[in-house]
Amino acid sequence: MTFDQVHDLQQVYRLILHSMSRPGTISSLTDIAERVDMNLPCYDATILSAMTFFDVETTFHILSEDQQELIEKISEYTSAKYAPINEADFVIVLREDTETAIQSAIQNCKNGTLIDPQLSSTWIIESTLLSSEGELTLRGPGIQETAQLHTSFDHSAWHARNEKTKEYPLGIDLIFTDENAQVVCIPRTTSISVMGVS
Amino acid sequence: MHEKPILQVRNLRKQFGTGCKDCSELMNRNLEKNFCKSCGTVYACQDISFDLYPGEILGIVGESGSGKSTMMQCLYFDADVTSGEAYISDSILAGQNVFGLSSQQKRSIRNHVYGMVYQNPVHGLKMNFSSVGNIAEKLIAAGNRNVANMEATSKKLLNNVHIPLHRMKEEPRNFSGGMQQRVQIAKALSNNPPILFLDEVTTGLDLSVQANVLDLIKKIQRDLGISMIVVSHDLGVIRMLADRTIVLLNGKVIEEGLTDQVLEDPQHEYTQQLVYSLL
Amino acid sequence: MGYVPVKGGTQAIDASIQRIKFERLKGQEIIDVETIMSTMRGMVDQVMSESSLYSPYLAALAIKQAEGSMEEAVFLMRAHRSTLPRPYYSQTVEPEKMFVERRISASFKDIPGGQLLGATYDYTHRLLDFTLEEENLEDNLQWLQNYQDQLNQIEALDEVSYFPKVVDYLREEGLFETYKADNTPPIDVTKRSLQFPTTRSERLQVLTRGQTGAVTSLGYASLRGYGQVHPTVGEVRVGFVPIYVQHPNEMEHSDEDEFYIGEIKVTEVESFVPTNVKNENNEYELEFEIGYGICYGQNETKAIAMSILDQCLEHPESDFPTHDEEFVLLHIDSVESTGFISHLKLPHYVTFQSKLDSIRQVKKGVQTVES
Amino acid sequence: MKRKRRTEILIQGDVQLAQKLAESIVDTYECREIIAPQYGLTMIKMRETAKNSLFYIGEVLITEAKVEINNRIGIGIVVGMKDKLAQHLAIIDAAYKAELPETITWETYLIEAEKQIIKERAKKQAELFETKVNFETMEV
Amino acid sequence: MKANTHFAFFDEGSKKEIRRAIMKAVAIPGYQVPFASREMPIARGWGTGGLQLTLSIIGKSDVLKVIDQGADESVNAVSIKKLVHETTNVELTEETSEATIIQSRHRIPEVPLTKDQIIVLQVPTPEPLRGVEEREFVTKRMHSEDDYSGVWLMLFEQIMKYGRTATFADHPVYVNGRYVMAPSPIPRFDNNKMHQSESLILLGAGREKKIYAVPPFTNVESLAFEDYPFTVESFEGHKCHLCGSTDIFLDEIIDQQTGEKSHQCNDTSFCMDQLNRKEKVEVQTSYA
Amino acid sequence: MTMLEIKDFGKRFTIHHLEKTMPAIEHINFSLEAGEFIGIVGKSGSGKSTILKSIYRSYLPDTGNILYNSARFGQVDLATISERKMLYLRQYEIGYVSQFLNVMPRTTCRQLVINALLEMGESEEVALKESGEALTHFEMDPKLWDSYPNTFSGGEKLRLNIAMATVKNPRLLLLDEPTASLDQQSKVKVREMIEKLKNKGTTLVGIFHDIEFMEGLCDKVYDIQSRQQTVVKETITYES
Repeated sequence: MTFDQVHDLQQVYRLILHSMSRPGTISSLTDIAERVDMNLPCYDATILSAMTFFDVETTFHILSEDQQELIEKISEYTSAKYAPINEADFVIVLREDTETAIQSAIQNCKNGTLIDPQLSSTWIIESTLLSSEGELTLRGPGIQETAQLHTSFDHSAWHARNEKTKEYPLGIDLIFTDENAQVVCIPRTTSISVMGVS
Repeated sequence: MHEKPILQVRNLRKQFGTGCKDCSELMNRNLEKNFCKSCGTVYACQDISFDLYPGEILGIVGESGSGKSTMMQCLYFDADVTSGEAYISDSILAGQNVFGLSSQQKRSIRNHVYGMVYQNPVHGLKMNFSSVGNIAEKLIAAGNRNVANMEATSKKLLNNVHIPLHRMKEEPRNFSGGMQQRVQIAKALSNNPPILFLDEVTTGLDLSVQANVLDLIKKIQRDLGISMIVVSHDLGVIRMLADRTIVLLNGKVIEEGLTDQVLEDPQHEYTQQLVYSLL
Repeated sequence: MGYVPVKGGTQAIDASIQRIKFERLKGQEIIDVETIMSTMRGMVDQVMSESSLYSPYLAALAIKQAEGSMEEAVFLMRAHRSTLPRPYYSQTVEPEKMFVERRISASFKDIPGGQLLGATYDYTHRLLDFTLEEENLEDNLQWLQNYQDQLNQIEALDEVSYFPKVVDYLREEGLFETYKADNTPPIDVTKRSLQFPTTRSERLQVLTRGQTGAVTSLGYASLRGYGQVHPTVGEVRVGFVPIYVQHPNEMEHSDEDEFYIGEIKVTEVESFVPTNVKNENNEYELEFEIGYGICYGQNETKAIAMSILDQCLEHPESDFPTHDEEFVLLHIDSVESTGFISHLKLPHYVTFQSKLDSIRQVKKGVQTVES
Repeated sequence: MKRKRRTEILIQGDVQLAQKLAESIVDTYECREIIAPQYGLTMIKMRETAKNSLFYIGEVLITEAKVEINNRIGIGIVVGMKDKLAQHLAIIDAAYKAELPETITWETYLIEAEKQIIKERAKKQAELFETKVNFETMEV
Repeated sequence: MKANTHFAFFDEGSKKEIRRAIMKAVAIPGYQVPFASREMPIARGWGTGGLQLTLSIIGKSDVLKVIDQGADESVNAVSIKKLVHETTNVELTEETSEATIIQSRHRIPEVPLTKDQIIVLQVPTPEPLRGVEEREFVTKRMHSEDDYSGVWLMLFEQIMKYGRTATFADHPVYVNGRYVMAPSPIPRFDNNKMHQSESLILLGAGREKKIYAVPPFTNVESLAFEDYPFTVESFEGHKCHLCGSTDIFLDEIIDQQTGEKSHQCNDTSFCMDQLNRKEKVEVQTSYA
Repeated sequence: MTMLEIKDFGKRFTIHHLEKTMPAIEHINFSLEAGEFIGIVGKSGSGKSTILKSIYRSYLPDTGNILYNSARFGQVDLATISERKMLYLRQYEIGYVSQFLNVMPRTTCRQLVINALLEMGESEEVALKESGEALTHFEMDPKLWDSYPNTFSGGEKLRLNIAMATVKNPRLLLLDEPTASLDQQSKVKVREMIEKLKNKGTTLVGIFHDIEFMEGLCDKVYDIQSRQQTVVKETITYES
């Protein structure tokens, strides 16, 4: 059975929506990912997320250099346009990206305005295996009391993210993807404390 | 005595227009009063700096067009500054140029730190809400959520400004100018703001009402220790209220000193003119 | 057994749909879509303009289906529009390229190129023509033949001439500001909801797709003094403009490689309004500004009213509601206004129950106080 | 002949011409239908003459078709619901893209048709000029 | 002319745009995200906002319930259901617990919603500050500055005038302590159902072109003063004359013949459920 | 302890519209110890008042130093001290009394004295009590306590002025021709009041147009004409 642009992407959307509504809740895209045969230098969950949200009206940025081919492929599949970090609607972070690159990109990306907080960037971030047992404690809308999470984002990246979301409603929304086609979301409303770091 | 100003203003500039080669440099601006004849840019405030100390009343005098009202609008965030800084001594805001804050943070300062009494009560009051509602609005903005408490505060304040309580549910649009101004003062004071701005508050009021309002302001300063900036073109008002006074001309500070010194021993030519023409 | 849901709503809807069909069919007359297209030019043009979809055939079909209700016909067209892909954007249409069928100016007696009356109702006397009761195709054909014979006498010109704009002459005189071509890509209000303050492109798009009656009323209000614009019509022209489209993926773009795809009929208006403007020396001068109006088909009243509103909205500093872009732009769309007015027909008994409760509680409170 | 001029002639002139040209191609070459005639919209961008800026007046219904000949894709687009014409235009466009020899011979037909179109338009304009108001003072 | 055969009416581009707007709405609870509302085959004001949300999120395996004023058989609910069904062929239900997507106008069902459900509310007037300020440009700025004293003041003035707040349906709520939101004209009775709800709540206003959301487990407080707490519609002393339920939202019914007033569940599927359950119990007890 | 020391003080006035700069006074030197009373004498127009107003900073001092020994700040130069410190000193340490009463309109006599106390941070209760005492002390008719002072006679205004200045218990009190427009009987009362202040240990600088008045009050006299400071001996009398 081949990948279905209408129905498969609808399912991906609903799963990401479920996770965005419940920060820390991991959703699995495995069934759909099996049908993806695009052979791109990124996780299936990453390209699925991109295909779910990107179209001709959106712009994206890929952090890593030397990813011309991936950029072209994504543009071709989705009609989205590549843009510099400070203009992009979506930012893609691949596994190889460094902490410093992530940190500076977070500082420079679109953060919305108080009048239009929705004009901020959404991040699709590749992580090591996501797990609900982890060093992060999440609180906020969508979470009954607290939730635990593990991602490969390190302290400095979380710090940069927390700085970026300091003046609510400004802030960025994150979608983490992993090798096993799992996704988890951290919207700007989620307060994050890293265990061992106050 | 090491006293810390509650509000520090540094190099506040406000211009209307983009400027041109004849007027861009602060030092050698070729202006007619505050107006560039070449490009039409108006330099309403040109590098105004001053400190406001806790509990004091700082007078700002100058004729119309001197930039005093524009400066007030900038301080209260009704208008954006072209450049400049202002610092409020407050544990949260310490070290931050408040002109550079977001509109959300500025709103919070207006709600919690500032009070404003405009020359025209239309700007400070919702004319078709009740007087008590007007005062409550400011209290609500400052976070009060208790009706009885707000009603009591409003009554006390209205009483202080001599508005008969049986009229408290009336809308200010039915009131005389002096009453409206007193409701506005009551409103501005309701959340005990550490800093209160008063812009030509007695202009256009009857003499007896003027005296009333001035007395009220002085009493508030004494009782609550609120710091105030009083803008007026009326030297009499400034003499009654202000401890220290700044004289503005064409958007620039030309003189400052203790109020009685400015009035009795004015240094600047313009201030002398102003004082000598005092009735 | 148990209780089962009633199907009252479903059944009633089915019956109602039958009933509406019955209303259309019961007179036992059929009007062809082609007949509407040929004989109801005004309605067709108005439906196309308000629905913002140029297709005389679909407009005629919509009119037929809607039994002549403009509101319904426009609605059908708009909804249909949502189902169609939009693969192309046209190249910029320059109105100077119009093949003019009618062109008049109220500002000058004799304009270069001349006043061309074309086809207009303006000089017909609005007397009901009872001969139309007896109209028959045979007579009509005869009339057409005679008319054609008459036209055949006319000597053709060497080539097609295009009309200069009246305003161009005045621009040369410095009475109007000459604007450099502004090629800022327009915003499409169907792709992005209006955000205030709006751009000029958004305003013009909303005005041109506005409901004819609403646009006319508000323009009229400005004339009567609820606005500060009372213009002189510089030029009204009606005619066809050609549409070109660029190839979607050819690498090299040349004007010569564009697709010509056909032409559409529009009414275009430029209104002249004297305004106080500041010149370079910072002094006030009186200058003319132009209000711009345009719409699909021939609908001169709407286009003129639009030109008034365009000029009003260029001067938001005035206090009149006709100068308030939110007031004007958010209230002239046919589908939005008719939809929201008609939604009042929906049941509101939950909200009404809530109101009832609130008012009872207040009354109870008053009684307690009184007793 | 470049596309702009030829599409003007084929759409403004007699539709028979497009049909004739297209049929001559279909008979000799394999024409693969990429997109069967379908309806869509073209958003019309206009320049207004008050401030000389751009805006969208609205959409126009079009019929679109795509045809492939010798690996070259031709597009036919025409205002209105004209399935046949769109298809013919696509074939002709593909023929030009594939540089088929027939296209050279078409030149004369097209130029002839163009003359006819101009003549008809000029005549139509002359007819319209009957409604022109004459303000010249007459000498008697 | 060919009819539209695309799944869920919309082209994929339209769905994507709405889906992106929903994501932002979830990330900024209570904030009205503007979107390019499409013209639908039903009229503006008749649920085009809700319909666009439903069509953008719905998939083949969804089970849809549509209610209007609490009733599945309300004509507008039927009409919307029909439209969605014709373009998606999804399963329809009247049983609240079976539905995965519930589109509703003016009510939140009486049965608590679960984490696997999404409720889509149709909103006629999404701007809670409209009564305070008519200009959209200004209300947007007020939201941006957290400037809500105006809407509180309206409540205060009501207390001054009537001795209590006198709001009807659509009583404004504070979402996540930041945005004041119009909960759509649900009765005050339903406001509390939004607070810490298990299901995702989406709200769509087609004519006003806004989408907003309340994620699950989010604080939703009805605006009220400490000493004048929020109150819901009172049905004290009344019960459903059919199923006997209390503590639910009731419709007032006037008997045509006698002119007598009685009460009945507004949520029709809830009422039926109660009746069936009661019958089952009766059957069981009669057998026992 | 030296309370006040004036060193080579001078003051000029520039009148811009006349394009003139006029020296009012130059090379003034005197000093006084805590608890002393110095009288300044000189012809009218000789600049006596300029000195006092400069000490109080109603005039901006020009040249020289005005060294004052502040309880709060130690020794300060009033010629250059910051405005805020000067305000503090006016509030708590230095009083100034002239024949003119410059007060908030429509405020009662008693309230004015209360306000002076409240400004120093006294509680309302204390202020009420002390204001009564002060008014009694300076023999203000209780009938006048609750009326507006704009109708008061010169003597009454002066007594109110002194009451307002002295309730603050100033360390240094400047008396700028307080008796200028008073009748003999009132003058006597003022003299008694000054004696009372002196007895309380207040340091005083005074200008009086009639020298007689100062007799027996001043510890020192500074003569502007001669730029001489003299210690007053009880036997010495001055010409007018």
